[in-house]
Amino acid sequence: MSTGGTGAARLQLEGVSKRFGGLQVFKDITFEIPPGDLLGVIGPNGAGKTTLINVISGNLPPTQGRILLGKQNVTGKPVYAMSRMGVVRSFQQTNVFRNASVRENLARALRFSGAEGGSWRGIAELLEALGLAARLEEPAEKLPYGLQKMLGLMMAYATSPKVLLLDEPAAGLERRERARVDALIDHARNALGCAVLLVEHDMELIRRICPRIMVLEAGSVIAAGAPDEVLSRPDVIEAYLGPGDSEGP
Amino acid sequence: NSGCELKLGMIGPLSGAATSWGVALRSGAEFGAAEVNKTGGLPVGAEKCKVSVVSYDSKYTADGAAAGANYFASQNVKFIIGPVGSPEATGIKPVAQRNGQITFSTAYAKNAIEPQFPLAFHELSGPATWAPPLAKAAKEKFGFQSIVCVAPNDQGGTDIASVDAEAYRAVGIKASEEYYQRGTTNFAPIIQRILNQNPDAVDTASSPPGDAATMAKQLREAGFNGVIGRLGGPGTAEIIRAVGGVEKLGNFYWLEIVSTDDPGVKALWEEYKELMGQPAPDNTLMIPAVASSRLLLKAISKAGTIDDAAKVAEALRSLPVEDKNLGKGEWTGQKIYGINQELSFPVGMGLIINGKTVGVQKIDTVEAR
Amino acid sequence: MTGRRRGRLVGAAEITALLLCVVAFATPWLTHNLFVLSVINQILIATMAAYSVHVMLRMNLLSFAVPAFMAMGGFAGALVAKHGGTNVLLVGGVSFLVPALIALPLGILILRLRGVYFVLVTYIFSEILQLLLFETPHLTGGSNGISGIPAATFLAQSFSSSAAVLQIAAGLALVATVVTAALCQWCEQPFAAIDENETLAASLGLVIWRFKALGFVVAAGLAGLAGLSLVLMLLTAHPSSFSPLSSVNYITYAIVGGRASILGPAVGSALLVFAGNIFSSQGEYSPGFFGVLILLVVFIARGGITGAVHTLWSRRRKQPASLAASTKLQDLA
Amino acid sequence: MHGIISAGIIGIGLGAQYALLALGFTLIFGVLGVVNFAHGGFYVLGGYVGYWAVSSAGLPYPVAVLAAVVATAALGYLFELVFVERFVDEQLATMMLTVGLYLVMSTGVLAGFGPEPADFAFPVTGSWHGGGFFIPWANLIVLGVCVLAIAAVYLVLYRTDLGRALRALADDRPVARAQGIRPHLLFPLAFALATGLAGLTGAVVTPILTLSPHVGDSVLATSFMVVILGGLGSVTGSTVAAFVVGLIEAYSDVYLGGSKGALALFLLVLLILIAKPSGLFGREARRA
Amino acid sequence: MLEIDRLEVRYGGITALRGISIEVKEGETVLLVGANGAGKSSLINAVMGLVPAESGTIRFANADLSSLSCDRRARAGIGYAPEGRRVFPSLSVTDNVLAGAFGLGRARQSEALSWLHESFPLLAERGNQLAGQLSGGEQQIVALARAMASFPKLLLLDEPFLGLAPVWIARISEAIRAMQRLGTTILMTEQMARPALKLATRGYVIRGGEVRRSGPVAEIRDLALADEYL
Ligand SMILES: Nc1ncnc2c1ncn2[C@@H]1O[C@H](COP(=O)(O)OP(=O)(O)OP(=O)(O)O)[C@@H](O)[C@H]1O
Ligand SMILES: Nc1ncnc2c1ncn2[C@@H]1O[C@H](COP(=O)(O)OP(=O)(O)OP(=O)(O)O)[C@@H](O)[C@H]1O
Ligand SMILES: [Mg+2]
Ligand SMILES: [Mg+2]
Repeated sequence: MSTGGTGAARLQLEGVSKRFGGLQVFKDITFEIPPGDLLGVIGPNGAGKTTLINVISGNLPPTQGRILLGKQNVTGKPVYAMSRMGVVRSFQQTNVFRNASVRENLARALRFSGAEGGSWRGIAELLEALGLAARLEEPAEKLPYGLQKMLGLMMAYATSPKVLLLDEPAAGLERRERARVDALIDHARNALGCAVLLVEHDMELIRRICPRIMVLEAGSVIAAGAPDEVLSRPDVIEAYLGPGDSEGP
Repeated sequence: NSGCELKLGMIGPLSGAATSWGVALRSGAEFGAAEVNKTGGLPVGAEKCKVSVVSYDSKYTADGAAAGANYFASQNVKFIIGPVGSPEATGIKPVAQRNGQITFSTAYAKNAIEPQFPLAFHELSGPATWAPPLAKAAKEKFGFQSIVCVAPNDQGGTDIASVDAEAYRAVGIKASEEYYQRGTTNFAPIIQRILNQNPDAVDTASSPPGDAATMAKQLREAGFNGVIGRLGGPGTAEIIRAVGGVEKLGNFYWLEIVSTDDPGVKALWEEYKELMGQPAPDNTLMIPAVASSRLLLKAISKAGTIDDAAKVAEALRSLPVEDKNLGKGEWTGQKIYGINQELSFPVGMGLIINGKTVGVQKIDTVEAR
Repeated sequence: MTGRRRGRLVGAAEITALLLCVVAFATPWLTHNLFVLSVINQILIATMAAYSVHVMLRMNLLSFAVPAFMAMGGFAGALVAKHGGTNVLLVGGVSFLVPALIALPLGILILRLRGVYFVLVTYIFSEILQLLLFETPHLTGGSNGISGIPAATFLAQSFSSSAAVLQIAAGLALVATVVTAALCQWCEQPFAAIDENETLAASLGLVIWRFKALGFVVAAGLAGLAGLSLVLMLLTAHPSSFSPLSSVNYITYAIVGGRASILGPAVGSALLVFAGNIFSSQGEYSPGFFGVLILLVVFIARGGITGAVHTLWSRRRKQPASLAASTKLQDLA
Repeated sequence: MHGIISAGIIGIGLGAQYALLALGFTLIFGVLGVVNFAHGGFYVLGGYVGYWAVSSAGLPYPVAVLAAVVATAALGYLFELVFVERFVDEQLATMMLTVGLYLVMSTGVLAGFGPEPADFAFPVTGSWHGGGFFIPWANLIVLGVCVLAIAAVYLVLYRTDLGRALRALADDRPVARAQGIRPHLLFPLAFALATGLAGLTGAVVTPILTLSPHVGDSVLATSFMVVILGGLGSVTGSTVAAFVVGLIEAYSDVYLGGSKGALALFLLVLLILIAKPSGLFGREARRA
Repeated sequence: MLEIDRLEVRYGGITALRGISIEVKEGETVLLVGANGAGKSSLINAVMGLVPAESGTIRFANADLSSLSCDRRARAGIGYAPEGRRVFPSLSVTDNVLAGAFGLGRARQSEALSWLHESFPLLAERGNQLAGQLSGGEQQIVALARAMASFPKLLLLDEPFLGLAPVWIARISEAIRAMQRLGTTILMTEQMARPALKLATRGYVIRGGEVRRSGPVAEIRDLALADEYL
């Protein structure tokens, strides 16, 4: 296993805003994630979580504000540059190279990232744990949904990121497989020293692994702090959890 | 002896916008062949050869024509009527020379024939030959002082319009040139540009018939009352139709590559119909093709070989130019191309004056040679 | 470069393509039939041009710029041969490099465009180049082109006969095949990734524009070689040889041959150029025959000719294919 | 000043013609994702059917136009059903099929009508003159037809079930089928609609310009340029782009000359696309 | 209403459903639970006609579906919200919903639209936006509304809660209940078992393409929430 941690870096957002024409998606977001830390981001649908990830990862330029990686200002850098500097995202909808085999998918992640730390050795153990090791030669499109999702996560991981942005990694996964997401995140934090930003609607998962969370609503942060504390605030319940306790799978 | 077979090749555009020219050329060659076959074949040495025509579609491109020459070489075809256009002539010259094939092109290119290609012949006289006398005649008839020559921006246009313009200037007419992109369908902006120059006359030079017709029509629609000329290509019928009749066309003059009102030429259409069993194509380019096929066959007979192009070329140059329908002509070209291999017959100038057809006058091109 | 399958041999398709060039080179010793030589020469030219299309198709980009780059290569080669020197290596090098160098800045501008937008821009580029040829008579001879080009030479030998011209074309095609194969091999994974999912590839760190630009530059160079061979065949550089609409032909060759393998361009060009020559002797119905042929091939051979053959082949040999796959397990870790 | 206005009038005339041309092309291309290389072929065929109906069958011109629309639509319907339908998701294959069809069609027209331009004249001649300007009546009629056709297509595409269904099919065929939409019925219909429009354009425009078997070649390039410049699949976009192209062409041709004008037009279109990579009205629908 | 008998579905070499039999009575809401890859989506897609059945029969409203194409089935009264949303990205939100009500006639369409606008105000607010630009959860709403827009007799919902915030799950559940009140029969799959179980009347536990357990919700609740069924 690689020691990873050496290249770890802190992700910092300073007053970042994004608007699409007339629609202000979010405004003045400020937070930081130190290496090895995990920040959970929750919020109702359409709150701007995916857009936030898009802005950090370089898929979209921010309208305002600065994004810092360590001491370096990385605002507005293109996606591949962000990725090469170690800021890598996963996708909300399964996103893999459907015509390529699982192996080719992973090989591409290793090759494209050009990361020195990345190697088959480094990910072999995790592949086993995620249930992908046995299906390396299958075309990705033939995998069941859950494994495609795992593959997508695994590809982000294989680039040896410093900052991992996960967009609903557990959505659509069946309960037991969600534990594998936990394992992957732990791995990223501990083995690679990754700063992780996790967007998720599964409150059980959030409660289980997030030391702190942030609630995004209509484009602003309405609460931040430890999960138990935040999730019991009435405004969060009102805006996000809803009256009935329908949470959890 | 029925063993001898002579194949005449025809290379020209048989698809695309210039198809009608290729078809005309082929018909001319076929007619020439049929005439000889009717007499029992072409005497070559001791044999009488049956003449047939094979054709190849050059698509109006240099490489198409070159490929055609090679195709004919593989079929042992040494004598080619065509190609038609300038790009084709450019493409075929070196290849045909290499293959030992005689060509008879109709291209108006400035270098349609050249001294270094002794096997390349020219089927009809080019703009450098007929433009000066026609420009002079037009000036005498209509008395205009300024003219704009319009043509497509490729070789098929520039090589003619520029010569036309030069000829007008030589007789003291203020001439300018306008080139449009080939493929233009609506000429309204070009017409506007021409009208902005306020010329007395407009010459559509070698624009394709359809283009020339549209231009003539749009000129008249825009209120242009001056003279329209056409020193370049055929297509008078289309122009008259497009404008809506001779009356609306007003003043118009055009080049006929042969003097079509001559009784001899007129007779050719009848002969064609009788011999071939169908009407001749409605395109005068057929006439020089007939003349050059006849002359070529005569030369082959005289040289007594169906393989040696150089020998036939020699015979061709030495033959007097005398055609059954076109009358007397001559070999020209020395002054313009540096080689005397252009088959020249008198050309014609067609006239419509004040909305009335005057007919085609014979124009002697002797001065320019 | 971890994880990439190393040491993989050059595939059967690449070898076949190279062999075909060698055979083409040898034809003058097999036959003197001028038509055969002429058709093979045309096929070689078409194949190089279709390679140019093929390289871009690997990245899911359909390029109509082939005639433009052919013209650049052809005219550059013609000018060098006339005023510089006629050595094949010099002329060939120039006709590869000039279009390639022009393609670099151009590519940076237009490779952001995708799908049909890219198609249109490349088509427009071909139109622009054609017009530029007309508008620069001092350099390119304008609408008359450049004629009187001396034959190419190599080691004091002059290539002027049809057979020699063919052999030059075969040599250039061999180079083009090697370049195409090397590029497609080396960039196989990036190209496939760009083809399938650009967003994902970028977010894994692939510098997309770099590969697209590389492909575009090489494609331009390949087209330049094709243009040069055309010019050498005709001994004339004429604008009408590079008409924008002729790009449709090269695209047709590449697609009908099949885009999955490097053999596609060669097979497509061979079939269609040969058929085109045969049809041309059928007079004005030739485009019709050609059209019917295209309809038939596309209708019958899904994925192009090589694609259809491949499908048939792998259907017959399903077992060995999956076996081969499982042996690759060992290069994990 | 006078010249500027005249050129503007000419540009609008060209624009109307281009808009009409582009309409059928957008429909097939934007909606079915098929690049129809035979578009120019249907334009020419429309012209010849109209010509035949007037000159041989002796029908009045409006009826001839109708006949042209029906004939081209029927051929388009058949072609899509027999050939395109099987390959509808493969853009390259459909492109090749239409290339093949175009070659066959233009050869057919050549064989049927000969290579010379046909004698097909617009029944209305003359121009409207006023204030030193003139507009041929025929151009005004084309402008009217153009407006009507655009309005009709716009309504069909954006205000009816049929249009919605077509666009849904183009986006995601299986899911669209699962909504009860019948691709085997609708795609040929859409294709027929589009080729019918090309036929209509041919029957209306060729008598004003020229009708010969190969006038379709340049039609394709123009339609293509207009449609992409406007932004894929946007009827509004391609209409606006048609007038933009028409005006640029008019001004550059008038002030720079035909050849340089074309160069200027192409350069401008190139610049527009570099600045706006998804066309004037393109909207990016998919996102990360 | 829906009877599936010994249905088998294969993808090349992989058998996804091994002779599965399931019944959904009129007005019922049946929930399919099972691990990833158990074959739930395959079953739904087979009913819709999007994947061919290798063997076995599917009967709907006493008619055999096997000879009917996908679109015929839709017109026979089956509504479908596919896995992973699959909205029509280049259609506006309103057009997406109306595409679901294809061929119903203007009156019914506007009726459906106003009903759906009431349940999902988002649809009205964002009516003109392209569906492809919506957030994941918003797209899910559009996909559901599209499936409901034709007031189908049988509604197939493949993971309707995927990616929805808890508060939205409650809202969607409300809309599904409204469908139930209209008498709609529903067959759904869901990984978020808890809220799904609240809606269902009966359930099937599927594993490896076969039915493991079935019964009223009360009976399978514990099983579905526990890990054993894997
Ligand atoms: N390209 C775009 N153009 C216009 N609006 C957009 C675009 N992309 C996103 N939006 C809007 O921005 C808002 C935020 O979207 P985003 O995808 O970030 O939400 P989210 O928090 O990830 O929601 P979910 O949990 O449903 O995935 C949404 O209302 C969406 O419609
Ligand atoms: N297109 C396909 N090609 C090949 N195999 C497939 C395909 N679709 C599904 N499968 C296989 O069929 C099996 C059942 O898949 P299905 O999608 O029905 O499961 P599911 O229960 O819906 O899972 P999930 O909860 O992840 O959605 C899986 O093993 C899967 O790999
Ligand atoms: Mg999201
Ligand atoms: Mg599923």
